[in-house]
Amino acid sequence: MGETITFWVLAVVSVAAALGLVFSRKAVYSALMLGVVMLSLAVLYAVQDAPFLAAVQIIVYTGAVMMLFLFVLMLVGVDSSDSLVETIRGQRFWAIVAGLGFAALLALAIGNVVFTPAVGVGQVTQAKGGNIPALAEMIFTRHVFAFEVTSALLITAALGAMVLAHRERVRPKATQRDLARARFSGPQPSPLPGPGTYALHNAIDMPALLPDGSVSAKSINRVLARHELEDDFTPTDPEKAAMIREALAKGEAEEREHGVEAEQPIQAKDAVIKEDGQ
Amino acid sequence: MPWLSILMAVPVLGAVGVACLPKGSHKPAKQLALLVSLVVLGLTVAMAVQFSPNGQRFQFTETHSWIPAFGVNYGLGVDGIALVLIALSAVLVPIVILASWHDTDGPAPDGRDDAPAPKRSAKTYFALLLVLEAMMIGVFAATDIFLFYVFFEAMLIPMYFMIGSYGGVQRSYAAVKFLLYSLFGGLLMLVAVIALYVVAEKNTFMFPELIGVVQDPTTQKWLFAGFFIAFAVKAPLWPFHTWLPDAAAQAPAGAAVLLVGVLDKVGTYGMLRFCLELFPDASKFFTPLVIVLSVVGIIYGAIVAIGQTDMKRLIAYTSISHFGFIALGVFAMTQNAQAGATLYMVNHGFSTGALFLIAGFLIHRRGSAQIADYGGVQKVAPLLAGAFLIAGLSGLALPGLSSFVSEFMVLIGTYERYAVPAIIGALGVILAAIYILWMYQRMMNGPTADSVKGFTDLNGREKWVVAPLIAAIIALGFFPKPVLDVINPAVDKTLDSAQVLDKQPASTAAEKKGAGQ
Amino acid sequence: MESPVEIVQHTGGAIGYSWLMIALPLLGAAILLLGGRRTDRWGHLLGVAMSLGAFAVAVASFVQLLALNPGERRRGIELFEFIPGMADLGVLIDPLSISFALLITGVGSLIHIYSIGYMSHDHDRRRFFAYLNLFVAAMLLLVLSDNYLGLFVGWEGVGLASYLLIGFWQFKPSAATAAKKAFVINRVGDFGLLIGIFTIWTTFGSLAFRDLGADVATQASEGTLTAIGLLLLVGACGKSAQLPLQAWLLDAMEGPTPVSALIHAATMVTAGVYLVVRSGAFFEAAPTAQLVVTIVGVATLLAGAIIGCAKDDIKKGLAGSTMSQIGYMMLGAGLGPAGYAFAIGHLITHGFFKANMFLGAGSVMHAMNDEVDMRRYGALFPVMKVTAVTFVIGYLAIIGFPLLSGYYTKEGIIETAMHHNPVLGWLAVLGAGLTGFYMSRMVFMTFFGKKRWADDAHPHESPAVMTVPLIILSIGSIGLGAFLVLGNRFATFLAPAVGTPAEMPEPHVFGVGPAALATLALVAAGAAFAWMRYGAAEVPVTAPRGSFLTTFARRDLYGDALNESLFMRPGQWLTRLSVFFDNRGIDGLVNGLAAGIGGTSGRLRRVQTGYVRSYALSIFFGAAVVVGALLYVGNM
Amino acid sequence: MTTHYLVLSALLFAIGAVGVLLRRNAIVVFMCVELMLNACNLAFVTFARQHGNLDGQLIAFFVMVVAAAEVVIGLAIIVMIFRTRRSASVDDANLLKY
Repeated sequence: MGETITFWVLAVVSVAAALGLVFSRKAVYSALMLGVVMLSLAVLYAVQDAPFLAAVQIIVYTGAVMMLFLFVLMLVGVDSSDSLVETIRGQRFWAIVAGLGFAALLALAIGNVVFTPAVGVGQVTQAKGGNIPALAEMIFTRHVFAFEVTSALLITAALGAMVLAHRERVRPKATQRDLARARFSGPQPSPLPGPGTYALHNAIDMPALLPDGSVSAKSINRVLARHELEDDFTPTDPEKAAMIREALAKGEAEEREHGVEAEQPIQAKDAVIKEDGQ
Repeated sequence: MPWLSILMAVPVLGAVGVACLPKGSHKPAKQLALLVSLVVLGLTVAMAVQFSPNGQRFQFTETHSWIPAFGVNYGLGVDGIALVLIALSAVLVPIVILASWHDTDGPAPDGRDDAPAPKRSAKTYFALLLVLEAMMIGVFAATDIFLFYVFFEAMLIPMYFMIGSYGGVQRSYAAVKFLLYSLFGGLLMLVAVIALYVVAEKNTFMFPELIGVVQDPTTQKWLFAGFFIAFAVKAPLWPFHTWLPDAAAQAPAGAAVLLVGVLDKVGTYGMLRFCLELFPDASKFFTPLVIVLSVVGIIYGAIVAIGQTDMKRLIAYTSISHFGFIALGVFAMTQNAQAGATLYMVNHGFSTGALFLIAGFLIHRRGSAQIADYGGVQKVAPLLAGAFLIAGLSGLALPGLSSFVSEFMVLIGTYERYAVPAIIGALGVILAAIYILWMYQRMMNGPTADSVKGFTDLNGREKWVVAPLIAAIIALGFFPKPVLDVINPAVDKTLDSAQVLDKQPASTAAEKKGAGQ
Repeated sequence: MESPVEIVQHTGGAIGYSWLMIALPLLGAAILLLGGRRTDRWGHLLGVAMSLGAFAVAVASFVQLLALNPGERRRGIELFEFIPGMADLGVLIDPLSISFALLITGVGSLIHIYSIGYMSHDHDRRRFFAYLNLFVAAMLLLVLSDNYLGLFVGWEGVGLASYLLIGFWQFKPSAATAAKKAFVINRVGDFGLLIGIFTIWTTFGSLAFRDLGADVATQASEGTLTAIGLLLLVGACGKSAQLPLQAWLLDAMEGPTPVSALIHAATMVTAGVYLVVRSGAFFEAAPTAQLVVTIVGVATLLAGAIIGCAKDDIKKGLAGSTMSQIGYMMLGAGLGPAGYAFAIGHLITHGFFKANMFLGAGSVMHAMNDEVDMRRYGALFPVMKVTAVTFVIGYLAIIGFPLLSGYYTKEGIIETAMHHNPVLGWLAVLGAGLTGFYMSRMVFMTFFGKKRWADDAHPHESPAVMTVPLIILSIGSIGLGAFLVLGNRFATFLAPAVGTPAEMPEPHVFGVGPAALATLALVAAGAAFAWMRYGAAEVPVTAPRGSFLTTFARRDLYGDALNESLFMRPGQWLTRLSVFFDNRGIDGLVNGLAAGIGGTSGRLRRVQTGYVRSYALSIFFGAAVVVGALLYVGNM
Repeated sequence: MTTHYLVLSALLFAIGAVGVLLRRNAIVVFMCVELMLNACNLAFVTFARQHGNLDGQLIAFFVMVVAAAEVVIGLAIIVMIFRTRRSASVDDANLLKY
């Protein structure tokens, strides 16, 4: 009896999460929704006496693969929300029609098959002394080649990812002399002010002051600043809040003026490459 | 002595020789091409002399297995009909080479031989011409149906390039149209050839063995349709004819002569040889349809010819009308009609060839093919006008010139079996008089147009082109007996294997006269 | 009722070489044409020599033929096999063909001599003589051939020669159109003859005259024989400018006058009559066909006479009269064996006096520097004595003045016609009256009355080379008729070739029958009326506006207008329609097909939107279809 | 009970598919693909239980392995495209078209 309850609860949760995954505006929310689905599935595996799979699901799939997603999200810009307005004519309508049609078809197919009561894997696992030994015995006897191939696959995947993400060094590694020369030819010879140098505060969200007293837009993390302003976590002292707002405005002005690359904090190395590149 | 293989090898070697001449040697290329074609002519004459008309059907036969798996062999052999057509092409090619001496040159001052560097390479043009000659001989000499089909398709390529790169203003449109039309027909024929091979189950493509093998009438009809449509497109019967005027008008005069003079004859030759003999019952079944198509072709071609303003298009339409006669003769299935049709193929080659070449000379002098641009040429170039008149008169089948004999035999042969088509066909004789004489009057008579004042009469080279053709037209007109003696036995055998019972359905007097013979 | 005798194979003697008659002029034509400018100096002499040579061979053959007794006077000479198994060309010498040959070569040679003078100033005279020789050769082939195919070759050869000669002055557009018109209308006639030959071949299996003797009636049905007769008549009408196909004769006057004299008076136009007489066996076996021939003859006779009355151009007037005289011959030929002798007799006498008048007209034009309008002539008798006298002799002969040649032959035809079918007879008599009127009108306007010359005209007598042939021809037109008709000499001579009628009335020197007297009266009345209108009275220089009948005649009985509206205009319309249909219809279809394929592939191309998601959508639809299919197959 | 599981798996699969079709952000599309894979795994496990044969679970295991490899490569591609184009939208990469 417990199984039906868990099933219905988890079914509703996972479907809701799936819908949330598809229709949420922010990518991060979708990622989390997916995590929820995976976890509910893991539980369902466990319920269907596949404990090993449930564990693998949680550890490998949710743990590793989901986190990979979050990493890339962070790389790509976690705030890149995209509007739900559909650009391709007729895509939305037909997608939904196809989806419903497909689901209906599958349901129909499943519907008209009369299932005998499940045999359950209990009897097989007992013979081998538990689910994992049974699985292990199967993997390493009948499917050993498949297993070896998957290992090769994983290695190649890892290698592939590295090759893809690798950027060939087009110019020689910048030597110390180059860095020194670049710094003094660049707009900002002195090192950027640390968060606290002329900082009035050591908080992460407080902007540092430039020698001429103006606020340094580059010293704060724009994403955090924006969150604070939107969710009203700004410091009670109006003067400090004004400084954050000023830094944020200055950053966006610069961004508009210089185009996108102003967004990231400039590393010296890039400056060298940019100059030589000109 | 493998005559036929030699006859095909010499032009191919000649073509290679011409092509390999050093760059820019236009004159030697032409001279070599002319020499090669004359050698081929000599060989053909030597072969023809040894041909015994009443000997066994296929002579000078050679059979070497080519693709044993399918039973395809390199089978060559020549009977009366094929010999005559090979002779026609062997005679026409040197004349065409001589005539298109300056076709590939730039707008050379007319008549003079030392023309400036040609616009397009003369070497390739004359090499293509020789390759075309080899294929023409091949297609008539092939007794293996597969080999015939190979040559049937291969012939298109040199002609495509000759029209495509040496033609008039819309040459590419005309060349592509010509190629697509013929390929469409050719593919249908390929299906029929394969089907025939399968149905016959004799694991051979040799034509003599496949005669009358296909018994079941429905397959016969389908195979006949496959072959017939290809040949109807090739020798333009009425609905499939629109490619010919474009191709002939845009092609250079020499290529147009070969296109109309020999290439199209493959269509009617194919009907006579393959359609009739391989599928006798289907041929009899389709005869009324073909007769209607050819009679429509005769009248339609003539009427549209009257309405033309472009000289070469007019001549092209006249040959559509003449092909109507040939097809009528082939499918009337009487001795006179078929012998007349075969003779017509030869005569048409000479008369329309002469018309095209002389039109080519006129266009070379004036630069335009429009009839309206000429007027009163007779005063300025009497010899040219005289030759044009004789060629035109042989076009309208004036007795004493060659086409009359064949047209008379075709019509009298058709009349023996089908009276009404013969009468309607004979109407074509009147229309022919109208379109030829009207063209002649607008171009040659009347006051000399100023654009025509600068015309020079036929120069030496051109005389050598026109003289043999006119001589052939007059000789065949007065004394066609030698050619007919070669054709008659071959036609006789064709009709036997086409199971035509009453070859000569004349009344009692014929027997009496026949007995007296 | 004696039928033509059997043709006997002949070798040796002059007849053996009779094929030379055809070969000599042909050779002459070939030399002159191929020779080109080099033969200009002596070209015309060669032409005349060849024509005279043919005449000599004709006379020799004639003499040898006379030496044979009448029974074997049909000699066939085998030449060569033209189309194996169908027809071999050969020459047939029999009284009919030899009389034609004599007429052609005789009158032909005289006209050759005449042309030397007439064409002296024309710089390509050589080409003219080449064409004349070609014509004589073709005409001889027509009359001497022993089978229908040879006859047909000659038939069209003559058509070609007339095309070349009418359009001799090619730079004149009117001459070129007239030549084309003549050839095309002849071709329509040849079409009929061609179908006739096919029918003969299909029903009798042979084209040689030898096999188509009198027993033809037994071998074929009445219907086919009538059909053959009518088809041959169509051919004859085309060539002899009889009624349905007569439009070309008047335009043919564009050619030089010797051409009109030789071709459109003496020889070519009579080819139709020869054909009808030669295929007498068919016509005798098909009475309806014979009736049609006579009707056509009489109709043309009257039409020609009416046209003759209204024409001011002397050559066109003579052409009208030629048409009407051939109508007489056709009438005679249509009366069966009884009329053959008179028809061919009239043909020969007509050949002489019509050629005489044409050449006379030629010498008048020559003198009046090529003026053809008779209203510009007048009172030429004193100035051109020889031409005038010969012309008057010809005039008297043609109107049937007693004792002259025209009287006997035309009288014979009218007599037999009256005897055979009175209606036709009296129409013929009316025709004779009209002939009397218009010929007198022509003579009075030209030679008598007041001078109406153009100011720069100063006529003079033509040189001897032109007047000598005139004199010879006029002598012929005096005595020839009597010589042929009296004592049935010509009828008996022709008998072996064309058979003899049941009973042959003995012609008398001066006909006193009712028809003869009536004709004489009508002729006299016509002449008097003409004297009253044109002789005595003042002839206005410009043609007055005539009554309805005169304009009707001036427009050649609207023959041309009829042809124009019935054939020319619909023909042009049909041509334009079919050219349009060909360019738009069939070509349109083909190009449309190509454009269609191009269009669809253009649209299909648009499916590749570039968006990954639309591809994903199509994949998803594909998956859905597969699942559906599995489901369907699963529980089918 | 088996039909319930299968219907759930079908539903999840369909939602995943619709997600792939509708979303423009490459990473979200990628997540939807992962969701579809998981739906399949659920079906496999259900069949394993239904037929009492461990193969279902084994297949699910292999699917996870492959999914992992796929995610690695997919994300590497997305990063690479992002680096050159500064946008992770699926619709921007539409140069390969008519």
